[in-house]
Amino acid sequence: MFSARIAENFTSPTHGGELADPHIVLENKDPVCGDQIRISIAVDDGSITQVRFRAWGCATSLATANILCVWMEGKQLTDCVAATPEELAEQFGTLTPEQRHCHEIAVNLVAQLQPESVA
Amino acid sequence: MFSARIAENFTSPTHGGELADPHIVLENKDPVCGDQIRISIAVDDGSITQVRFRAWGCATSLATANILCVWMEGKQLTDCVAATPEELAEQFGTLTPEQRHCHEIAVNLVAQLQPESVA
Amino acid sequence: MSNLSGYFDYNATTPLSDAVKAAMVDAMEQFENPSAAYAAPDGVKTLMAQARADVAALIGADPEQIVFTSGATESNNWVLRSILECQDRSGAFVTSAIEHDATLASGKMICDQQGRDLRIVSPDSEGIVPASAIEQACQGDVSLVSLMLTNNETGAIQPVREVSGIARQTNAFFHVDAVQAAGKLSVDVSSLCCDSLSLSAHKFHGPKGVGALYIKNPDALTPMIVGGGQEAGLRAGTENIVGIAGMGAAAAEARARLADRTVHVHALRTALLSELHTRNLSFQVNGPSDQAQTALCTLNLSFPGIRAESLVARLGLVDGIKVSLGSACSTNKHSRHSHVLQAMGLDEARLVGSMRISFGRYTTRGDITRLAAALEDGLGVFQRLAAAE
Amino acid sequence: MSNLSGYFDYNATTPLSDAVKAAMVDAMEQFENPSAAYAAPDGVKTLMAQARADVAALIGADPEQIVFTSGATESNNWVLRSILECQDRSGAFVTSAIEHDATLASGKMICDQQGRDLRIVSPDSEGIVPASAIEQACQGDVSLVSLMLTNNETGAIQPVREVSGIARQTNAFFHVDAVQAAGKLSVDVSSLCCDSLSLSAHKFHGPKGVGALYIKNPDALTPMIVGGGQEAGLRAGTENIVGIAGMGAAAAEARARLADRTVHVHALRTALLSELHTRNLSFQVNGPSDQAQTALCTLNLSFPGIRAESLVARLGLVDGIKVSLGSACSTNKHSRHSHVLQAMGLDEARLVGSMRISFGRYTTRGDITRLAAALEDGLGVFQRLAAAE
Ligand SMILES: Cc1ncc(COP(=O)(O)O)c(C=O)c1O
Ligand SMILES: Cc1ncc(COP(=O)(O)O)c(C=O)c1O
Ligand code: FES
Ligand code: FES
Repeated sequence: MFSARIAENFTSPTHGGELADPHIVLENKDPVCGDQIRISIAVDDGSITQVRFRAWGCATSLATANILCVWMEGKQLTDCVAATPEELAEQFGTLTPEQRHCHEIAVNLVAQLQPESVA
Repeated sequence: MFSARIAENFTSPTHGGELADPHIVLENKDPVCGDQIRISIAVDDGSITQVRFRAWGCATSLATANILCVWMEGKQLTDCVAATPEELAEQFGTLTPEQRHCHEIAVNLVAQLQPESVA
Repeated sequence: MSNLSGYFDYNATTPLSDAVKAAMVDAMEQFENPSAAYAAPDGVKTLMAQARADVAALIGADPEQIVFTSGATESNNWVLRSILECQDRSGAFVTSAIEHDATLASGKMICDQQGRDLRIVSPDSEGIVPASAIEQACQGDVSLVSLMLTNNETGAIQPVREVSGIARQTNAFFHVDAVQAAGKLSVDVSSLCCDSLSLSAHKFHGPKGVGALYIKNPDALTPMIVGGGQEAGLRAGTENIVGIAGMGAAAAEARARLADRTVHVHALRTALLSELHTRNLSFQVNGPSDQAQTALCTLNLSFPGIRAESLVARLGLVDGIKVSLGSACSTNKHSRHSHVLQAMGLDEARLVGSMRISFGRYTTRGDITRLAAALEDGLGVFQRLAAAE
Repeated sequence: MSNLSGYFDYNATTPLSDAVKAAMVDAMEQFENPSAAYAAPDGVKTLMAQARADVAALIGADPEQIVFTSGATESNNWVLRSILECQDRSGAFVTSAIEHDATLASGKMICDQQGRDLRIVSPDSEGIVPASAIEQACQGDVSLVSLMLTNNETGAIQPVREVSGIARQTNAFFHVDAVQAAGKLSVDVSSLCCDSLSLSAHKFHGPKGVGALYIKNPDALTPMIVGGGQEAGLRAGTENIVGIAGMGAAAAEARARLADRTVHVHALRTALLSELHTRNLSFQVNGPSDQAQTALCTLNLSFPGIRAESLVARLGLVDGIKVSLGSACSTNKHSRHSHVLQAMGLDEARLVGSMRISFGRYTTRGDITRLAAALEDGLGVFQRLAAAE
């Protein structure tokens, strides 16, 4: 019922935690299920150097948070901003219909990334 | 579904046949199922010396015919006439509800036995 | 397979094949609930999916069109209830006089309760329901037409393909009872053009108490049994895993063996008829004269002047041979004659003298000789006992 | 019994015991049709009679009062349909909000179709439906009252004995869903005073897809499935011989082991609660505070601040431990919360944080420690991940 990708990111999250002094913070609280994700991001010269998440939610949403962190870390901020929903979807592999909800959350989080969001 | 008694009298009838010159003939044709039994009886000095049957019918009615023959043969005619339905029932052992019909046929046949029926 | 050599009642039920038993024993280890939320019940789900695919393949359906049930009696009842009770259809129910009681008795009950028009179409004297007679019965508003593919008592193959066209024209839902055909003849739902079709595992070496319903468009039926949403919401209740595994294995095997079976069964029938002729036994065949219109594993015979009840009892008690007096289910009730043979218009003597011989996978040429010899012997005994009549 | 050590979902289903498997394998050789006319199917009839006697004995019934079905979903549906559809009873249907969907969903469907008055009585916050609340709902014309004996999610034992008196006073038919009680607690139909009672084999180490309905007076119900007249005309369809043999063996075994079971399950529950306390885990028990009102094999817990879905998933993926998020059947549908816990009025956080742990025959003391350790570990992980919220 979980893809290998979701299962691994859920059971062995590599990016749990919170940055002391993040440059960007993305937040989502789902109005329907109540799941929460908060991603703190450090940016250096347009490049994302460190990403950590806190989350409360279903297995898939916890995996989503970790997958997003892995995906962003090391990327150019502008590349992340420019990513299409389809590119994001690739990171998740096949999702069951209920899990697709989590992809929407990911899209929503990434949409909060603005080039100008770095103070 | 057949008691041992019914099964044995049905599969190995000992009294099939017809007497050439019977003193008494009992006959039954069931109006419902069409089963037929014809019993020919030889009487000597009030004693039944030989009994044979012809029959067309269900397994239980064929067994009934044979059981009746065995029961009558060697008996005093008057004893047979005096037999109660309960005494007859004993000859058949346990019958299922559908088979009880055959007991009625037996009673009906024996009722045709009259002391005066010997010519 | 204890003492199968005298078994001539394959239309009533068949023994489990070794492959089916093995599948069932394997399935006994798959105990988890197929509806469970945790990650593990893959085994059960795979098993169910495989069984569904195998049953679908047997009749040329898609797996999504197969719903597992507790047998064909449930499958038939379900279709009747769903179409006649749950929908806004007030038209007649048209069916044949030779259907199994799982159709006839439930149809009568439902139509009685509702005051619905029930039209029961008679077969011809060979046991085939003429498509033209169904067409005639399909005047006006008709909600449901139900016809069996192969009759259980005579083996007569019914004109299902033609009747499907008639049902379509009258806008009726068309159900087919394929219980005696599936696994025996090639059955293909798309060429039959039916809306639903019922199957029962135990007629083709699967377990008793498990069946299926093919539904062309699963939305067309409302569920009869409601609860935990199993079978895509169409048939609730924790699934009979062991039975379904058995049915799947039986379907796969039946499909693989179909060509061989046809040859085997044809040879047995030819042998039996020729043995009966050689022995000079007089008998009549109740059913189609044309072999092409007959499921050849079924031979319904009448022996003139004989009460078949006695002959069948003697075969059982003396010879260890099992044949059937009409449909096996009838012995639970108090009906005197086969409703199928009666509908064919056979006279009383022929009805009383009739028995059904049905054979299959484990029947051998030697068994046929044994049966013919036992029939000869029994007929002689009863003819002698009845001689004066 | 592959990897049963992590299995804590006995309320969803149980593995076949060795005795049950042996009975089923034996029954696979009994292939003849129980309805056949010839002399031989004594084996099948004996098997059916024995199974019926064993099931009857488990609940203190007469064998003639037991009808085999395809499971308790069918049993419940049957009673509802029979009483609400087929008879001239137009009164209300009174049931509880914590019934299984085999009662609730089918009751809603039938009452909707008929515009019949459906009265659903809520439990108290501990999951017990007060008899007084049922009494209040039983005003005026009531046709049917249905109440479960033990709830599947919380283990709460319902006041069935008292409610039977209320039902009798209103002249309503009284049905009991004893699926989670039979084979686990002592169940006696005469002291429960019910008109019918449903059982499912797979909840006490029998096979899935076979169940029974006890009917006090078999004439009181009309059949739902009609056909060949099996089960004394009450439930047609060729019988699931292998399944019925398994159910009989399971019933006999459950009856013999009942006293041992009670001790075993009580010890496991005590151990689990004490391990959770020792590890300083904070949790709430959803269900009766009084152990005397609880089937002790069931422990429904909420962990504050935790989303149980994740915890259950982690237990499965990381620890190979299977517990349930509410009723197993729910995962087929799209319901968010257990309707049982919701009806108890638990707040959102407690609903979201709830899981059902259920154990039984093969659960060991060591398994309990493994479960407690895995819970401690998982709770730590999720608390750390959520720390900022
Ligand atoms: C209380 C209750 N009633 C009915 C059922 C349904 O029974 P079955 O699994 O036999 O369909 C279940 C279990 O699934 C149950 O727990
Ligand atoms: C034509 C036909 N339909 C339906 C049935 C009933 O199916 P089941 O035995 O699965 O209840 C049978 C056999 O008994 C049958 O021969
Ligand atoms: S359930 Fe809402 S994000 Fe997973
Ligand atoms: S059936 Fe009429 S006597 Fe046996």
